[in-house]
Amino acid sequence: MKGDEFEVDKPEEEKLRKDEIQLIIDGKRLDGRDFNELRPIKIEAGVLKRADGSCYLEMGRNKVVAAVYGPREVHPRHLQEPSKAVIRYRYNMAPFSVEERKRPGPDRRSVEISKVSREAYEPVIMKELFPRSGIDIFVEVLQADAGTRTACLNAATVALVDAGIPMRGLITSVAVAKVDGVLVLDPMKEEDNYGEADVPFAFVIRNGKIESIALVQMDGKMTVEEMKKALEMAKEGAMKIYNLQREAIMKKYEAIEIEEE
Amino acid sequence: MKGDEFEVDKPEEEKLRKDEIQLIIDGKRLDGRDFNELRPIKIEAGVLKRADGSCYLEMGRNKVVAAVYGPREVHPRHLQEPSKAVIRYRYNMAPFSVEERKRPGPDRRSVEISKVSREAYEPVIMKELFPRSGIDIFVEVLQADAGTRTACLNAATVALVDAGIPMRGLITSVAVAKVDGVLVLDPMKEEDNYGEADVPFAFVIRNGKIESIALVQMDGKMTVEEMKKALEMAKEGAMKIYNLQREAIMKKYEAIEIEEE
Amino acid sequence: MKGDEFEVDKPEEEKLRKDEIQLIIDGKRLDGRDFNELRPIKIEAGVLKRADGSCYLEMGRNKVVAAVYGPREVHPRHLQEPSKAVIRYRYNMAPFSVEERKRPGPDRRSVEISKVSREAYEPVIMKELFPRSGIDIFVEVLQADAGTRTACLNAATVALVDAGIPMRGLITSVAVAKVDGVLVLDPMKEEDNYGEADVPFAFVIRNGKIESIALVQMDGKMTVEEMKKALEMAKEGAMKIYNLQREAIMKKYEAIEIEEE
Amino acid sequence: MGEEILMDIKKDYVLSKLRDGERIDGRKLDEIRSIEIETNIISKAEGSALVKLGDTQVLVGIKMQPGEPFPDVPDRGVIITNAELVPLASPTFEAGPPDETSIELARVVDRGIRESEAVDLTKLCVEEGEKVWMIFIDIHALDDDGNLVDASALAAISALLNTTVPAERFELGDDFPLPVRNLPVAITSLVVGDKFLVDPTRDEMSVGQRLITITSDKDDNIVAMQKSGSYLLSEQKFYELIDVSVEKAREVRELLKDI
Amino acid sequence: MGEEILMDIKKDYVLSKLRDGERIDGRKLDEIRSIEIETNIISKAEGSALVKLGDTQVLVGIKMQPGEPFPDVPDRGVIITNAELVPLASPTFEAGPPDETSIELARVVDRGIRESEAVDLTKLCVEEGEKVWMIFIDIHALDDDGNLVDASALAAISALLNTTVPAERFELGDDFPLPVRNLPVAITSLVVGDKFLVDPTRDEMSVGQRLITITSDKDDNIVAMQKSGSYLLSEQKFYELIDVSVEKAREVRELLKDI
Amino acid sequence: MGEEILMDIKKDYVLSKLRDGERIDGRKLDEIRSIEIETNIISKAEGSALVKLGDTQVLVGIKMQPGEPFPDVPDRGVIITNAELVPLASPTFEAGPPDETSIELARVVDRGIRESEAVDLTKLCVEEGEKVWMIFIDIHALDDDGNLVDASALAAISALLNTTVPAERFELGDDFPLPVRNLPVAITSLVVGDKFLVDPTRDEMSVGQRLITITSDKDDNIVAMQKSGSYLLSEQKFYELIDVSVEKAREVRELLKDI
Repeated sequence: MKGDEFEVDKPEEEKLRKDEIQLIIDGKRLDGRDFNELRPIKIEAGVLKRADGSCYLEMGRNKVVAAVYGPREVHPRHLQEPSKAVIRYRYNMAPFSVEERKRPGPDRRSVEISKVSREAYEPVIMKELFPRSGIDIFVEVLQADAGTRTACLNAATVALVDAGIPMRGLITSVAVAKVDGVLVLDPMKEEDNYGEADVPFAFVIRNGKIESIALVQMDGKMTVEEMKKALEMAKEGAMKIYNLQREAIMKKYEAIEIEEE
Repeated sequence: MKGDEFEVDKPEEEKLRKDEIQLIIDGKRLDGRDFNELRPIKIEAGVLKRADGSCYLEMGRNKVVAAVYGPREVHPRHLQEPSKAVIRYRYNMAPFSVEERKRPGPDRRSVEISKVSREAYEPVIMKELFPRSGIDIFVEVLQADAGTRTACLNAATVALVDAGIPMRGLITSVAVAKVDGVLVLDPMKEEDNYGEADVPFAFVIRNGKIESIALVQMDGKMTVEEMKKALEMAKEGAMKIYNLQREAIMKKYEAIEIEEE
Repeated sequence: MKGDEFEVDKPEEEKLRKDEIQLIIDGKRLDGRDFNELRPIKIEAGVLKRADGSCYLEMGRNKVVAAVYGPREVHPRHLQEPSKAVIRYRYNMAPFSVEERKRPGPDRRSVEISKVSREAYEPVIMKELFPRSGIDIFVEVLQADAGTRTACLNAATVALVDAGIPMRGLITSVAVAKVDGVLVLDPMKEEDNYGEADVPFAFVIRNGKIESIALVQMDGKMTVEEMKKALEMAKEGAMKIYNLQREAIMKKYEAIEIEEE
Repeated sequence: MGEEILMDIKKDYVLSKLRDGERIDGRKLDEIRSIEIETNIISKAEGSALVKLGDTQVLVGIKMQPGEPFPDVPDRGVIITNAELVPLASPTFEAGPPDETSIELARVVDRGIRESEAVDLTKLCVEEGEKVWMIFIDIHALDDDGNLVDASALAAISALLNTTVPAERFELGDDFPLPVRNLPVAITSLVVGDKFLVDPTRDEMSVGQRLITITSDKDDNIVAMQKSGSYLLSEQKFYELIDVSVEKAREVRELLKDI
Repeated sequence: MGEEILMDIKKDYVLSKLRDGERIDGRKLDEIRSIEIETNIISKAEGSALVKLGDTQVLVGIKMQPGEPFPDVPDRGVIITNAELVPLASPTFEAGPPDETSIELARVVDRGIRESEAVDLTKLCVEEGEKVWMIFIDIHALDDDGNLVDASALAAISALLNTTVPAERFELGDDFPLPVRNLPVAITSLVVGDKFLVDPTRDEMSVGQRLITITSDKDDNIVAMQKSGSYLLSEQKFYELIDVSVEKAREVRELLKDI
Repeated sequence: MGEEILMDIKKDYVLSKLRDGERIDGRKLDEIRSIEIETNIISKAEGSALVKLGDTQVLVGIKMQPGEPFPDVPDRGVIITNAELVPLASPTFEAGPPDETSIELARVVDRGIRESEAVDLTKLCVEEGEKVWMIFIDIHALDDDGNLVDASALAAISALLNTTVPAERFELGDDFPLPVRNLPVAITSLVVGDKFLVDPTRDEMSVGQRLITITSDKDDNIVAMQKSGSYLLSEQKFYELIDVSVEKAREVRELLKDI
C-alpha cells in the first residue's frame, strides 16, 4: 500500500504469520538466549553537554539516547501549572533507525508511546516541588530492534537521575513476548514480528523492591494465566536492569568524584 | 486524477453530462416526487447529552446531527469580542458519509459552507446579549445525498432553539435545482449531479412570515426569470420545513413538561 | 521522482551536465551579452496603492514586485522587540512563475532565501528608530529566469526607500556565474542550469561607494582566485544597478513633485 | 473556574459514595451501563453501527476499497482505524488534527480488532502483492459521557459484523459478507484507590484519568491492553482487573450474537 | 486602534454621501471603475492576464499539464483554481495556508468558469480515462483596493482566452489555443441599507462586508451566485441585483472581445 | 532573564579575551576543536557516522532506496538531505517541522556534497528515466555546543564514505560501495569586529550569529559558501576567510583518509 495519505497502524504492530519462522529451537531462542534472559545491556550516563541530564543506552541492537532539561521555564506561559511542574516526554525515531527510512517527525505510534511513557513518569517525578516549571524528557531512537519504548524508558530514568530530578522511585522497563507458545523475556525484532504477543511493562522500583506498575500495554493473544506469568517474568528481568541503571549512575558519580579530587 | 497534492474543487460541484440520465419521466421525478415536493423530513431535538442544544435531522437520505455549545468562554482570549458573542459554525462530513471515503478534516468545500452558514446566522443570533462569549454551532453530516448544507442549517436552527439561544427569527433552508429544463424543489443526489443548476437558499422566518434571505449561492445555468421563479419555489418549501422545525421543538418541550409533571 | 512526501533540494540548484550545451560562442554569451554585461533592467517605484512602498522590477526575463509595510504594529505581541523594529522578509514565487507549476506556499528554497535576504537588510535598516514595530518586506516572483533572489533584493531596496524607511545605505545585488570556464555577470537561466558555479552577492552602497558585503552564497565549483575575481566583477555590476535604482526613486519623486505643482 | 469547582464537587461526591461501596448512578462497581446497538444505519457505508453506552454515543462506519498490500504481507487485506473526536461530542474536544487522545483511542480499538484476528484478512486478497481490500474503520464520536473506548470498540466490531465487501462496485466479482470470525470486546475500568469502577461515566472520571482497558476475545484470550493515565497500578489490582474484564467482556459479547 | 477610528470616519463619510445618492469617488451607484486588461505578460505561463480594476490589481497565470481524469468524467479536462492572498497585496493579508476568504474567492471564480462551460473540456481529453489536460488557474492578488472577486474572475477568463495548450512540450502533438467558448463575468455589489453599490472599493467596504456576487454568461444566463457577508438580503433587493448584475456584466464583457 | 544576563557576561568575556588575541578555551583564532569520527555505528543504515567536534555531536545516517529520477537528469541518482534539530540537542531547539535554521543547515551541507560531486551519481542509475538510487542523508544533531554546520558536513561525508549500496535487498544485483570521489569540507567562522574565529563554540556565539561557511573540495576548489547572520562583511575579511577556510579544510580532510 502506498499509504501516501493515510497514516497506517502498520507494520510495527502487526504480527506476521508465525508459520514463516521457527523462533525456539532446541529450547533456545534464535540468538541463543534462554527464555528469561535479557539482551546485553550497556548504559552510560552523562553523555551530552547541553542537556541537564543524559544517558546513552544499548539493549541488544537498540541504541537510544535520552536527555532531560529542567526544571526550567515553560513556554508558552498558559501551559504552566500553578502548583506543579509540567512533564513532557518526546519519543522520536531517527529516520535511519529502521530498515525502511522513516519520514522525520511524529507518527501516530510515537505519539502514543510518548503519551503512555509520560504517564508512567508523572506519578513518580516529584512535580509538586517545581510549580510553574517544565521538565522535558527527550528520547531518540538511533537504532531500533524491538523494545525501543522499554529501552527509552530505561535511558530516561538514568537521564532524570543525572539531571538531579527528585523521584519517588526508579522506572525500569522490559517486555515479555509469547513466541512459539512460550513466554520469553525482552524480545528482539524477529520475536516481536513473528511472535504471538508482546507485553511491555514498566515498574516503579524503590529501595530495591518493585512497588507498582507504571506502564503496561499489550497486543497479541495470551491467556489470562500467561498474562500473570508474564508479569512475574518481567519483574525478574526488571530487577536486573534496575541494577545496571544504578551501576551506570554510580559510575558517573565516581567519575565526577575522581575528577574533583 | 490522483489529486494527491492539490485539493480539487470536484466532483461535488461539477455537473455531469445531462444526456447520461433522464431526470423527469412522465412529469414526475425519479423518486416519484412532484416538482415542488420536499423529500421526507424527520427532525428530533435534544438528542445529545453533552451539548447545550442538539438536533438530529433527516432530509431524504441525508442524515445530519447538529450541536450547539454556548454561550461559553472563548479561547484563546484574543478571539473574544468586547461587545458581542463570537459565532463559530463548523460543517463537517464523516469519512463514511459519501460513496468514496472522505479523508477526515476540513476541505475547501466545507470551509466555504461553514463560512456562508455562519454568515447566515450572525445577523439572526442576538450576539449583543453575550459580550466576550462564544456560541459554537457544530454540524456533522453522517450520510450525504445532496443538500447537506440546507439540512445542516435546518438542524442547526433547532439545536440553537434547544440551547436557548435568543434569535430574531428562525433560519430555514432549502435548495431549488433545474433538471431537464424544469425547476424542482429540494433536489436529491441524481438531480444535483446531472441537473443544470442548483440554488441553495436560507431564509429568516419570523412570526410565520419569510422576512429575508440569509444565504444564497448558485452554480449551474439559469435564466434571470428562472432564478426569480426558483426563489418563489424555495419560499414555499421553506414554510413547510419551518413548520416541521417548530413541531420538533414543541415536541421536545412537551416531553419535558410531561416529564416534569 | 514522485517526490510526494519529501521536499527535494532540486532541480533549482543542481548543475546539469555542462556538455549538454555550449554557453559561450565566439566570446559572447547565448543572448549576445559580454561577460561583464548585465541583462536589461527596468525598475518602477510606487506601483501598488495599498503598500507603504513598492517596486516593480525586471531583470532580463525575471519579473518581480516588492512591497514594504511599516513601521507598523507587530502581531502577535510577543514577537515585538522592546528596543528595535522586527524585520520580516518573505520571498515567494507565484505558481506560474516557472516552467513546471510550483505548488503554492513556501518550500525549503524560499525559506532559505528569505532568511539570508532578511539578514542582508537587518544591519542596514535603522531598526533602533522603531522600537516594538515591524517592517515587512514582501517580494513576489511573477516570472523566474535565474537570479530571482538578486532581482528581489534590488526591488526591495527601492520599495524600502519608497516607504521612507531610513537606511544606512542601499542594498544592491547581482550574481556572478562560471560557465564554460569563464566568469560571467548576472547569469540567466541557461547559464545557471548548465554552468559550473553561481555566486549571488549583495552589497551595501553608501554615497556611491560599495562599503561591504551584505549577502554572499555560492554553489558550484570555483578556484579561490576565481572567487576573488567574481567579487570584483559583481562590484562593477552592482554599481550599474545602483544607478538604476537611484533613477527609479528619483523618477518617482519627480513625478510626485510635478503632480504637486 | 466554575467548571473546576464543579469538577471538585463531583469528585468529592464520587469518592464519598465509593467509601460506601456505591456509585453515583446506583450501579454496582463492575456493572456496565445499558447498551444499545443499532446497525446498518449509514447505507452509503459498507457497514455501520451506532452504539449507545448509557449516554455515550459513538457511530462507526466502515468503508472498503481496493489498494496495495504491505510488502511483507502481500496476501492480506489492510485495516486502517481512525478516530475523530469532533467538537460536537464534547465541550472539551477541539477541531483539528488528531491529538494524543484520539490517536490512542483509534490504536487501542485497532489492536483489539487486529490482534483477535477478528477479520480474516487472508480472504481479502484480490491479487497477491498487487491488490487487496482495505478496510477503513472510522470512529465518529457523537456524545462523550465517558468511556468512549469501550463504546468505540463495540461499535467497530458491530459495524464489521454488518459489513458487505463491495466487490461489484469495483468490478471484482460478487459482493460478500466481510469474514468476521472473532468478537473482541474492550472493558475499561477506572482505578480509584484500592477499588475500580468498570465502564466509568464522565462524572466518575472527575477523580482522574486512571484507566485501564483490557480487550479479550471469544476464547477469553486477552488480545489488547492499555494502561492510560498518570497513576501507578498495584500487581494485585492488575490481576483482579484482568479477571473482571474477561468476565464482563463475555456478558457484552452476548449482545453481538444478535447482529 | 487608530485604524479602527479611521474606518469609522470612512464609514460615516460613505454613508453620508450615500444619503445624497452619491459615492465617495464620484461614481454612479452602478458604475464600475475603469478597467485595464493586459494579457500574455508571463511568458513562462500558458496564459496570463493582469487586470486593473481601479487600483485593485490581480494577476492570473494559467499552467497546463497532462494528468489523470476524474473517474466519473473520464473524457474531460480538469480545472483547478487556486487563489493566493499574498501579504504583499494588503496590510490585512497574512502568509499561510489559504483561509476562508481566499478559498471562497477561488471557488466563486471557479464556479463562474466551470458552470458557464467557458472551456470546452471535452476537447482536452488525450486518452479517455487515462490522460487529460489539467488547467491550473492561479489567482495572484497584487493590490487589494476592493472587489478582488470581480478583478480575479475577469483576469481568469482573460488569461484563459490567452492560453495555448502546450502539447508540444509534453510530446502530445501540436500546440493549440485553449478552446474557450463562453465569457462569464462576475459582478459584485455592496448592499447598504436599501441601496447597493456595484464594484465597491475598499473604502466603501468600511460599511461592512455585505456583498453579493452574480456571475452571468454571454447569453445572460446566471451561472454563479454567492451572498458573502453577515447580513440579510430582502427579496426585492435580490431581484434588482440580478437585473443590474446581468446588465453590467454585458458592459464588461465587451472588453473581453478585444483579447 | 537570567539566561540573557549570562549571555551578556559571556559576550563580554569573549570580547575581552579577543582584545588580547585570545579565545576563551585557549585555542588559536584559526584553531579547530578536536575531532573524533566514528563510522558504521548504525547497522540498520546503509552508512553512518558520529562526529564529535569538541562537545558538539552529530550523527548522520544514510538510507538508500530505488526511486524515480528527475525528468531532466534521468540517468543520475538523487540526493535528499534533511536535518532534524531535535530538542534533545539543545535547550533552544523545539520539536516541530523544520525551521529556517535546520533548513539552512541541511541545504548548506547538501550543497557541499552536491557541488563537489562527491558522489558519482551517474553510477547510481538502475534504468534510465525509470529507476535510480535515492540517497537520504539524515543529519541528526545530538549535542549542539556550537558549529553544527561543520560537524554535520563532516559526518555526512564520513557516512557517505562508509555507505554500501543495498542492491541485494532490492534485488538489483550485488551490493557495492557508494562511489565517493571527492571530499568536501565545510569551515565555519565567526566574524567579530576585524577578527574571525574559526570553528566557534556556543559560548563564543554569544557575541552574535555572524557566521560564514566556506566549503572546499580535495582540489582546494570552493564548492559552497554561505554568509549566515545579520551583519556586514568587508571585502578584506572575505578574502582572508576564503584563504583560511581552504587551508583549514585541508587539515580536516586528512582525517577522512582513514575512513
